[in-house]
Amino acid sequence: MEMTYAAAVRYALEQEMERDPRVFIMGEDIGVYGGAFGVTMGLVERFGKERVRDTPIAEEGIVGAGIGASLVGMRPIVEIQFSDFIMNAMDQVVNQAAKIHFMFGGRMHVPLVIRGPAGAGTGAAAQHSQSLEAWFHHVPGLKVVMPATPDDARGLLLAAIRDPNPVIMFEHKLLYKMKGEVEESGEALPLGQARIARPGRDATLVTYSFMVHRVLEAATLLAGEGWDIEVIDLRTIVPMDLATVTASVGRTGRLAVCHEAVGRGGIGGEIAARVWESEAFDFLDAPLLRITGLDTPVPYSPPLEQAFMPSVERIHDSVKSWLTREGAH
Amino acid sequence: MEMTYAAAVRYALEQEMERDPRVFIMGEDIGVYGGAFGVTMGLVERFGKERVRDTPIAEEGIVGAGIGASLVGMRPIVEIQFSDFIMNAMDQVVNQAAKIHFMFGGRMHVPLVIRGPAGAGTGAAAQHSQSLEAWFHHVPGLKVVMPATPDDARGLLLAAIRDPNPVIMFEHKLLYKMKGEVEESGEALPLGQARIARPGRDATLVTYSFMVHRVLEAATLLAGEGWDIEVIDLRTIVPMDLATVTASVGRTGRLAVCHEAVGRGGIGGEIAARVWESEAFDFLDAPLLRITGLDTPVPYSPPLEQAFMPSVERIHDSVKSWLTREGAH
Amino acid sequence: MAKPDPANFTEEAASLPRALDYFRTMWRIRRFDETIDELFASGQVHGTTHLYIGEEAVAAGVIGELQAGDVITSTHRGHGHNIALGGDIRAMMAELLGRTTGYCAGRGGSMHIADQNLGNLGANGIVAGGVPIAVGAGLGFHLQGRAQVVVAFAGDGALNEGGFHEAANLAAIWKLPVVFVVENNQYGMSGSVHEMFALSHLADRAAAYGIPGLMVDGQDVFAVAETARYAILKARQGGGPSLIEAVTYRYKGHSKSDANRYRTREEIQNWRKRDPIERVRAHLEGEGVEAAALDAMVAEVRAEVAAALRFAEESPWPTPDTLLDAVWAPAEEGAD
Amino acid sequence: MAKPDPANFTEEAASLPRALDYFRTMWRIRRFDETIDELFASGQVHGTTHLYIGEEAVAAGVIGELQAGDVITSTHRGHGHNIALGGDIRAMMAELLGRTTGYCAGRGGSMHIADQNLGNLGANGIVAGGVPIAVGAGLGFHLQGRAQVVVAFAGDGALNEGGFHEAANLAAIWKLPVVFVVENNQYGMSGSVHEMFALSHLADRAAAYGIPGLMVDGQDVFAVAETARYAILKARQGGGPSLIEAVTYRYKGHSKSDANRYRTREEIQNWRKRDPIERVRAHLEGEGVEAAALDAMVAEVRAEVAAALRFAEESPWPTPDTLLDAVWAPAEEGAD
Ligand SMILES: Cc1ncc(C[n+]2csc(CCOP(=O)(O)OP(=O)(O)O)c2C)c(N)n1
Ligand SMILES: Cc1ncc(C[n+]2csc(CCOP(=O)(O)OP(=O)(O)O)c2C)c(N)n1
Ligand SMILES: [Mg+2]
Ligand SMILES: [Mg+2]
Repeated sequence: MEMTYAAAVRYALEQEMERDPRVFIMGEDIGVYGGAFGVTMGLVERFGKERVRDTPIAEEGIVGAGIGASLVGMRPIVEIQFSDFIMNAMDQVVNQAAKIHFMFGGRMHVPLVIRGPAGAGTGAAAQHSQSLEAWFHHVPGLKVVMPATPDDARGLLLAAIRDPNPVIMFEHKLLYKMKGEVEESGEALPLGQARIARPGRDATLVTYSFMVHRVLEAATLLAGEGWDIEVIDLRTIVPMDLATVTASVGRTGRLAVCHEAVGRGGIGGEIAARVWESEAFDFLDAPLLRITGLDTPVPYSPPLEQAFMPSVERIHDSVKSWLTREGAH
Repeated sequence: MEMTYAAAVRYALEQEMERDPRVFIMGEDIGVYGGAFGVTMGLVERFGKERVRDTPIAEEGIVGAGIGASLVGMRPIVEIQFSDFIMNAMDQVVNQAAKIHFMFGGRMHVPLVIRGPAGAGTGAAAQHSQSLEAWFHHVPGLKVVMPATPDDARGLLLAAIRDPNPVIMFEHKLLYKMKGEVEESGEALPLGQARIARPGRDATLVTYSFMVHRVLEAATLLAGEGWDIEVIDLRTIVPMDLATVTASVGRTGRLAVCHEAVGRGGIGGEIAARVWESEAFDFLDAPLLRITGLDTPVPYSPPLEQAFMPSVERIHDSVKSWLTREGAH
Repeated sequence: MAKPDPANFTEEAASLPRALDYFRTMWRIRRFDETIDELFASGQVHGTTHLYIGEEAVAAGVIGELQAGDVITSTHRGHGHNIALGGDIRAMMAELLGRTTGYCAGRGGSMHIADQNLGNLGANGIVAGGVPIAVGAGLGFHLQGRAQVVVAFAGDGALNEGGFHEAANLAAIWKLPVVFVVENNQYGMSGSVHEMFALSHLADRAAAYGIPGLMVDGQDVFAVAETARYAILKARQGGGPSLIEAVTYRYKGHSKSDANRYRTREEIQNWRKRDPIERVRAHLEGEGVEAAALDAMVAEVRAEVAAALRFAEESPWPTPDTLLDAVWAPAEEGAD
Repeated sequence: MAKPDPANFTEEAASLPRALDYFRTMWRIRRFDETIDELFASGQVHGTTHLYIGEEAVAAGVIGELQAGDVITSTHRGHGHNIALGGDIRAMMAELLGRTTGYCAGRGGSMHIADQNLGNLGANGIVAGGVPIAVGAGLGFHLQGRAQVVVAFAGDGALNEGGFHEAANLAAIWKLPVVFVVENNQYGMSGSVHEMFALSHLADRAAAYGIPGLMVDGQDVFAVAETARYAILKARQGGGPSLIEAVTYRYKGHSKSDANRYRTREEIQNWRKRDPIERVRAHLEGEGVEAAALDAMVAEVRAEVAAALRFAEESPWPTPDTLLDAVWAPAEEGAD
């Protein structure tokens, strides 16, 4: 069935709320308002105000409440209106949710989902446009999911809800209106399985979330110019499907990473380190290429914001001059 | 003058409070109690309760108050009792302090220092033992300082206080009692200048903070076995002195990184990526080696906590088997 | 109308010159935000914005009581505060249009417009984000021995954030010169104060900090001014912080993308009947000011805002080449 | 003494069997923490710990009013709560000694001892960290339609954390079955309540949330129990949350490394005169219980704690090989 990414998230929420009475959602303005991006539109009418719960503006309180509810047998989903606001709940996410299972000796577990919109491109400026996944992948005990397509959003969200661990799902704002075919089976997709979004021989370009689409566009342009890029969509950041990445780099000899998050300290570094640590090292033919958000806060004005985010053009040009410089042909 | 690391931090605070009436300190229990690790002992007696200000347990409030005071011309230093608690102030640190200069078009600046103890090794367990520098180096607008010696603590803290930008200084708990020679000049050390703590030819081992000492010990052992390791102490994480690192790797052909923070998503990845991106790539002879904290929360029991942290033995053994495997000799 | 001559402070808020000032300031705020509303509606501006229309008496009434050197922290709904401070509406408009001539050189947009030279320490995209900063400014003034006051503007929704709580307590125990002005416009986005508080009056929160809680009709600029005058004077004289709940209403949606599903048309209509600008106008006419004179003032404001829009539209777009340098304050800022 | 037979609920807190229960429980808490104190003093345990000595009546009095299925969240000063719940002191001691037989298999230590099977959802190293979790448990019970109650223990210092504030408001607006028990032991580490609050009574904070604020002498276990009984019953019957301020005192330093520079010896001595265990003992003797019988009980407790220590000392150390697996809850936990 074709639907938008936002509708696919909603579809997964509906399916799981139907199936499992323990599941409920809470967040700011998720009821009649339908959420800042309309993701939960209509859910309160269907499931009522108890299970689709509008909250005060109190991120630490509501994430903590999600943890507590999960500890007494519920399956809470907490929406963070813009994922930037997760900072206000950082202690509950990192010192509590992520550590409870380990710290208390494995007796308790926290089946909590935290989800919210991430990323730039809507003119929302520095405090409403961040991509913060790198922080959370540095925190043992948290899983991090960043689907790029409607069906991945559906299937990975189902997996997140059913997972016994806390899972954070970042949904890029620019994906919400994107359409795609969505499975109706109600089956989850496994966490930790990357997808080769485009096979290729000349270089491996690892990416995830919204950038998958820009990278694919750039790869098409490059294909017209004779460069055959393999594009890997990670889909989940934690657990990360490194095997798919290293196998690909073993074939192509070249690694590029593209993400929207600030380059310094982004996921790109971790992927690079893992590949360099792996057997793929022996096959490396070229310097690493990272195409990322600038090392700045996200600016507001359209030309600045566009420059902040990797564009199809920037991706294309960076890859092309990288491959040319390295004489890949 | 010889003094402990804790005394050197205190010495810098005293010097700068003497010199600059705009400087003041606030934090939990920093007055008569002297701070959880005794760093501020005696300061309230000398400078009074106004400038050595005990606060309620309210990290978000006091970091925000530091920002506000800096905006009206003060030079606040906020102590976070254990740096883990910075999570409670994450919004003020990241959405406010780091972004204000940029976001408001460069008119305002936030000369704020946030400092506090980091790291494991004291049996303080998962919520009191973290090394979180990787988060902050991913945030444009924040400088991050992690001195390994008393004089670096002194000189870099002076630089931090005099810097017009927000600077975070993490002080490893196990360093506080370490002694060393400290300059009396009152001169700051520059931010962003690494130090070759031990020159060597066979491999470059980049590290910082407490791990500098363990790495140096391991390097001494390795030297006895015929391996000559170059040890680089980064001293500041942001700005990072990459030139020193790449030049060294260009000479040795091998990069290892050691930090106590959790490996996944740690600084090691960023360093690896930068080296691989650089001209040093052409000289790389071996897979990357990362020696880091485990990908777990910090455990409590001594044998577990010791296993979490890179030990001299683990560093020694990892480097040795890495070099042996790669046939560096 | 910011920083009025201290002489004004002996004057009744309802005196003729001040009432005329309010009228102009409130109209400037309204006309500015109406223009922004049109720009968004016609898709000429990207991003989002939060309009102050309906709440003008709060900013005008409170800020009219400040003196030179006093400061405020503002919110995501901050245009009105900056205009009441006397902010340059050309630079505001240019910022909204993302131009180099904007207050933030296009880097900030609607939620980050602030004129620091006039004492605005920042609008804020984070609910309650400015409140601890305000308290810190108050602490700075205290440490400097300066008799300046800080006003922290915050919405009703902001009261439920932990940051508000922590900051309010700091101000209370240290008796800092801070006035918390809670703009209770009945909703935090869609969340009604009736659902988000188990209190009839938000001013009652003040009791938690041992500070006075004052309630005022936020649609009556004279009442707002009198209340603010009291709290500001108290703060200036070392009497510590107060919390003012100004009961008000926003006519427009929360932001540009609000279908108003959480409230009724009647509710909005009823509040419009208590329009704060109309009330000042009625007062002025009662005092004998000619309707024509007032209309002329409004026309002037309209022209001024239209000119600001033209200025903004004619201003150049920023280029990305300066972005990386813009992250760090240069070393000379650190010199003393 | 946890989860007493519901029959007890018709019984006066001061009835003989309950008073004997309190006496034993409070002694178990004290003797346990005295032993820990000795272990730290002699350097046998690493890390830090926060002793509950002097505050025993609060845990004993409140937790004695809970029923099976009720839950609590605890704090960094949490040994007493877990013992009052009926926790296994052998597993507690083993955890403090970092052994495999400890509650957390040695992974957590002093600040993370909690018996989930008895309803302890966690001690917490983060001040106020457990309070939002408690409220979430209350929300869970509410959604499940279960008539269970949650007690959130918190120190006086915790009241100034934003997390406490946010959570208390959630409980209030949703009328959740949560009782906030503020253990006002006069200090948050070194910060005196007189300096950290501009309030005479912390219970007054309750007004900010529109919930009842009750004050009780935390050195009088009977009074604590009566107050808790009221608040717990109210919560169980759908009457919503309350906040109880239990006024108490810690005899020992904040943690193992406290030179007590922020308070006087006299102050400590004066509080010791109001010792909560001595008061129960006096009550029991007044009721005709033989001193010898009480001494025997104490001796029993001492032996029990000593045995727990031996058990812990003889237990094996954990090995690091299981650490990586311990991070993630296994998939079967997710099955339904
Ligand atoms: C920490 C945080 N949470 C949520 C938001 C999203 N948000 C922006 S404004 C707003 C409502 C604020 O309500 P209130 O404080 O009453 O101010 P008003 O908009 O009514 O002026 C919300 C939820 C935010 N910007 N920051
Ligand atoms: C968020 C946070 N800030 C600071 C600390 C350090 N700390 C631990 S206990 C404590 C004092 C807590 O005081 P209170 O809540 O009154 O509890 P008490 O120790 O008196 O029982 C402090 C400051 C912490 N653990 N967590
Ligand atoms: Mg509002
Ligand atoms: Mg206390």
